[in-house]
Amino acid sequence: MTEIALPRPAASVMSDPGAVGRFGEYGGRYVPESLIPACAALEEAFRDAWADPRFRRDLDRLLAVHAGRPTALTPAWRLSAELGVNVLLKREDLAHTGSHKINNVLGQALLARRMGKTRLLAETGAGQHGVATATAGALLGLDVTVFMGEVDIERQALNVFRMKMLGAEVIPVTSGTRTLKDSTSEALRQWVTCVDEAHYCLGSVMGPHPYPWMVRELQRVVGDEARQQCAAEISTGTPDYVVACVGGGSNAAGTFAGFVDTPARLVGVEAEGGAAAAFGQVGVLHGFSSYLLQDENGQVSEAHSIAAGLDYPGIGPEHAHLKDSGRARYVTVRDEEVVPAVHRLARTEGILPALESAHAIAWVIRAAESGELPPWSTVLVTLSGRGDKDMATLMAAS
Amino acid sequence: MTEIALPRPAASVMSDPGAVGRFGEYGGRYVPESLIPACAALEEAFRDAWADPRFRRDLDRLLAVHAGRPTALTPAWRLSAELGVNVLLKREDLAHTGSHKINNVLGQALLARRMGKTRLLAETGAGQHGVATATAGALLGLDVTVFMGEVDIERQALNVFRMKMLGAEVIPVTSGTRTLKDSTSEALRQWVTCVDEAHYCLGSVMGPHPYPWMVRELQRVVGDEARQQCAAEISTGTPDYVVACVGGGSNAAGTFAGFVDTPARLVGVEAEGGAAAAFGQVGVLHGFSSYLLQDENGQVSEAHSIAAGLDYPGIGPEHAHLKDSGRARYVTVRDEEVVPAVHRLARTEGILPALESAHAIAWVIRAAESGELPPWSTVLVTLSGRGDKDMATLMAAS
Amino acid sequence: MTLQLRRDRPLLAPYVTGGIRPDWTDYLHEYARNGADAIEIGLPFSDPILDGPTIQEASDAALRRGVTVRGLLDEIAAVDVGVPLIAMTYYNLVVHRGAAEFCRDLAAAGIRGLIVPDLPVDESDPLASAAVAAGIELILLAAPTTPADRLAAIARASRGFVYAVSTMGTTGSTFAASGCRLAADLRQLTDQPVLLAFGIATHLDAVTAARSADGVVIGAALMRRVLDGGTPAELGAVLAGFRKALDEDGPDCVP
Amino acid sequence: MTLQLRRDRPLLAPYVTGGIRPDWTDYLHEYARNGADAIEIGLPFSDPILDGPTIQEASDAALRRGVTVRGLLDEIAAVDVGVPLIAMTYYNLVVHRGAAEFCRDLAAAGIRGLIVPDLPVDESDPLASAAVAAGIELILLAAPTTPADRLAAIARASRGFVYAVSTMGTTGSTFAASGCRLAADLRQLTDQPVLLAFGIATHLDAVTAARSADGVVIGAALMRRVLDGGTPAELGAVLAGFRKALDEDGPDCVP
Ligand SMILES: Cc1ncc(COP(=O)(O)O)c(C=O)c1O
Ligand SMILES: Cc1ncc(COP(=O)(O)O)c(C=O)c1O
Repeated sequence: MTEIALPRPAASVMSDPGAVGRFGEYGGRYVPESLIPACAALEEAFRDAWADPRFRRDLDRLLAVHAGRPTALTPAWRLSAELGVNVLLKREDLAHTGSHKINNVLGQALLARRMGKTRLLAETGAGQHGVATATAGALLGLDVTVFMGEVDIERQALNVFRMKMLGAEVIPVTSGTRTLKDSTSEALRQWVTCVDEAHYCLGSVMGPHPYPWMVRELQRVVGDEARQQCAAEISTGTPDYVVACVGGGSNAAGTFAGFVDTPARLVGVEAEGGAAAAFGQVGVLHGFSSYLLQDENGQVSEAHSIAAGLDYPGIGPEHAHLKDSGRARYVTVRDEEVVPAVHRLARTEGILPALESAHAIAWVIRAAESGELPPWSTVLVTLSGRGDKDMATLMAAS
Repeated sequence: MTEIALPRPAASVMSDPGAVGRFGEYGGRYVPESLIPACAALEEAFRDAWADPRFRRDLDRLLAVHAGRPTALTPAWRLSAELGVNVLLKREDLAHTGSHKINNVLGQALLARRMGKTRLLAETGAGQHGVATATAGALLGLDVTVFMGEVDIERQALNVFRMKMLGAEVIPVTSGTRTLKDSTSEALRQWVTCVDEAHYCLGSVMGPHPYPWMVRELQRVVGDEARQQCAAEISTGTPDYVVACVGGGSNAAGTFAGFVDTPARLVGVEAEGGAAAAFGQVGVLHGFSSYLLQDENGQVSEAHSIAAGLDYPGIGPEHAHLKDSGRARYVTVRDEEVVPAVHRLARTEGILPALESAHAIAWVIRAAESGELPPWSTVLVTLSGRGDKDMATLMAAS
Repeated sequence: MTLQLRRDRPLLAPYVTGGIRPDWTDYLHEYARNGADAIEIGLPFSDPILDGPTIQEASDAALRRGVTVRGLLDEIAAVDVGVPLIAMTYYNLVVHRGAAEFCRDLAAAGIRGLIVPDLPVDESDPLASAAVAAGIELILLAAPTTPADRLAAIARASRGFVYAVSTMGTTGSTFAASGCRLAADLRQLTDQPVLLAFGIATHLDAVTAARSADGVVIGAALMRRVLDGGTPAELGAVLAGFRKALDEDGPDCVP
Repeated sequence: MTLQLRRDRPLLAPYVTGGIRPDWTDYLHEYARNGADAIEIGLPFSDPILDGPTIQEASDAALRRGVTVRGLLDEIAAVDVGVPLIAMTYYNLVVHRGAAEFCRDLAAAGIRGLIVPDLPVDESDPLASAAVAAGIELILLAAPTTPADRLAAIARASRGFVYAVSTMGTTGSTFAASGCRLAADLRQLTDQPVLLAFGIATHLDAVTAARSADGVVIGAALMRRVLDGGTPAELGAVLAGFRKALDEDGPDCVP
């Protein structure tokens, strides 16, 4: 308890970052001049669409009839009993394609069509965002090209096959570390060559303005739904803690957005090997400024996590601001805590969480067991995805 | 069109099969005397629970907060445009654990607890029902033992691992063909030895009375939801056709139950290599009488399908009755039609169906393209599960 | 030619899986010669849900040899071993042929009784009528968990004898004393013989069982030996041992 | 010591990745000796998002050799090649060091200009001020898709020259005639030199570009040769060829 500062007033946080795309000092639009008009056009199109009730209605309908929203809010009965805190799970693992990534992607694909684009580009690490983009492309009749590091292609052969089944082209990225960071760079490079017909469908709350804001807005459905569901489920109306894992930070941003104006304490959980908020320094990568893992010379460090989706050296700029402002707190979890957390949730609730999501569970377990969470406080955890994709990793780890 | 008889009055079909558990001449309770008291106790317990609003409320809540019900009804826009018929998909692929199997299993697990049982036994082929049972066991604190043929254990290593992660014990079955048929026999044999503490959680609308009826009732949530959703989605209120794949027949039975008293034409789609309704003769296996694939000497034939979940030589007794009464029609689809159907749905709707479910899609494609389905008729298809489990099979097939 | 079992000694009914070896009918002769009062012949079925590993293995082996009910009945018709023969099989084989035809076929082959382990008394009417018409006896099974009212119904409806399953398990399970109570209960309900079956593997098991029942069926214990290569003569010798043990009696049934 | 480029001939600005080989500064000498009017030195960054495969490969190779900005600047400070040196790098290296310190370091090493491809004009104020304070020029980039108002702003804000990206692509893309229009437009907006860059690989490309612009930057085409083992002397000869082609002029810009 003692460590946790009381939440500050929320007026200035999680609002519209304006034309400059700033969250406090973070964010911005650090891309080559060639991409500036495309980013500006995207911002304009998104502002226009987001204010258009018809666009919102179309998206809401897609999310409902195709992606299966609203997703359930599950009281984790047995885990709660074991831990002595009330754990509620927001079940993004039940969304179509198996994670929250679909929320963002359906919104961007619909926007791309509205802008007259015929193609989607996407970067992917574990393949979840790639699969989601391929899905949205198939559904809305857009060609999809996914950039994926050669190393990840090997590790995630099944997701590569899923993307191909969905009609997407998967381009191996052979530069740098041949993982997510490099596939993001490559997607940006390729976007330059086809800005007229292609929309770059970025997978998290990162990249140049308007992406961090747009993706947060597209993911806020997670938090908005959860808030409503909590109001029905919890006597006090809102949870005491709201916890989500943070890779780029989209599931956390979407969740936090629903609770930022409540007294709930917001906790973002990073993988220790990719903990930009915890261990990073201010830097600029992939179009935005934020906390970034880098070496003493300013070269970007490779992230390392058992969860491919957390294997990114940066963090969305709004999270950097939430951290500085004290409105959210960022903690880290080690790989060794994650696998037991998967097992624990599987055995208590019959739910196999994604390794990414298991980071959030692992922190809740640790904080409950150490007494950091007050007895019978209410903890909302966003379960960002399902663990099916991680079975091979877990088999190797066991 | 010409082939399809007009639906008969539905009064006698899909009702309570009474104490004898008969659907027309099919069904019954053909089990060793040792199991009769357990079956009778189960029937009594289910009748009691099913009439108890508190049980229904508990189950409804579990289905909602844990399994993610209601599942979406998705208009398949692009496939519909291509085929010239209105295809609506009931999305059981979005249910927790990835198929409709969870509906049945949560009901039986809740019932088992009500009966004071501490263990669940289950048979499984592809592993879907085993995973669902392991899930329900974890959630409700029941030990789970899953019987699985040695051949299937090899083919479905990932699902075996999922079950173990969920805390279930998986027992290899080495007798007979070492597949689903034999694991069902073995589960029945083992149930004899532990009827007092164990509930046998059967996975489809088969087995001795009350299973075919009970499982249909537990799966009717699929049809009931779909009916309500269709009423909102379709101008005429009900679809012209209701289509589902048939292994044992639980997703089809649950779906049909919602529409049996409407003018909708009901179509069950079997795998050609496991088509008991199409090619079977009347027989008795695993406790019930129905259509059954058998050789000229009355030995049960091995079923063969690319979809492990349709690899069963029998069909639920109620389906045999629905066929005889003309209320439903049963058609077959070949493996060679199934893989293209998966690809087609993936590319048009961004949905990777389970190979089982793809049988229903394949028939709709064939019937639409042959002109058998009238232009712009409305076709509800139950998508019983997601295709993630089948990626290895599809990779091998491509 | 009804199934009339002698009542002057503990009954001994050994089992053999039909067609397990080309010379399988020799087991019938040896059983008869060494003290069997009736012989149970398994007509192999692909999915024997009340059989344990041994008899499953025997059934599979016979089916792999290509045996059929028709062929087995022809072989049976050609032998006369001097003790009543009883068929044991699963209900699908009956349904497949048709109950009336099936029973007529058995009768024509000289078989006097029929045991169908997956046909409980509630479902037995059609086959019982066919059996009566064909002049064979439909023998019903009772189990340790069978409640009193059902037990009475089974005792009433069973013909030839009552087949008491000693244990909650499959053929080849360990013999359980629960069977002794079941047999004793059944004998209160019927004048027909009550034979205890399942798991009778040792002389002690047999003698124990025979103190409560009118006799025993020995199945898996014999078939294990057959599968291990035991010749008809060797199995005859084994049966003679059981005969002797039963006739000389032994220690009490230890509950 | 500002960045004052000569205006009496088509400008030729070759590029080299700093630290690509231990003897990399020899390329500077050879470039200068063979007709370079300025030299662009890449300070390698781990994630060069506007570079194509060749310069990515060069950056990776240099980083694998362990080069650092600090070390490279020390090497640069130790040479005097007689033509202006311009650093090209990505913004994170600036932020990491701090814009003021970074610019002072460059100036101290004798570098006169700085190009930061991921820093658009809208975000450039902090670095521009630091550059002014340190006495170096911040050169801005323009692209074929840059709208007129932005083009004017870039032309106004860029110092030393304007860097016109010829094509919608990365370094090493194929040269596109769109660049000629861009250069022409820019020359309407500024008196400063306009250099066309990206994809200039052949003499024809260079001459075509130089008809619309004040000169060219040649990067990937040279670095490909360096990566293939080209010695400083060999690269000097290549540059001399470009110098000659530019000075003698050639065919028209074919749109
Ligand atoms: C299941 C899941 N959770 C979380 C993440 C991390 O992304 P973010 O931090 O943007 O939510 C990923 C990324 O692939 C993911 O697949
Ligand atoms: C996805 C899916 N669909 C269908 C089936 C067939 O079962 P049923 O006919 O009982 O619905 C299975 C069985 O495993 C399955 O996994």
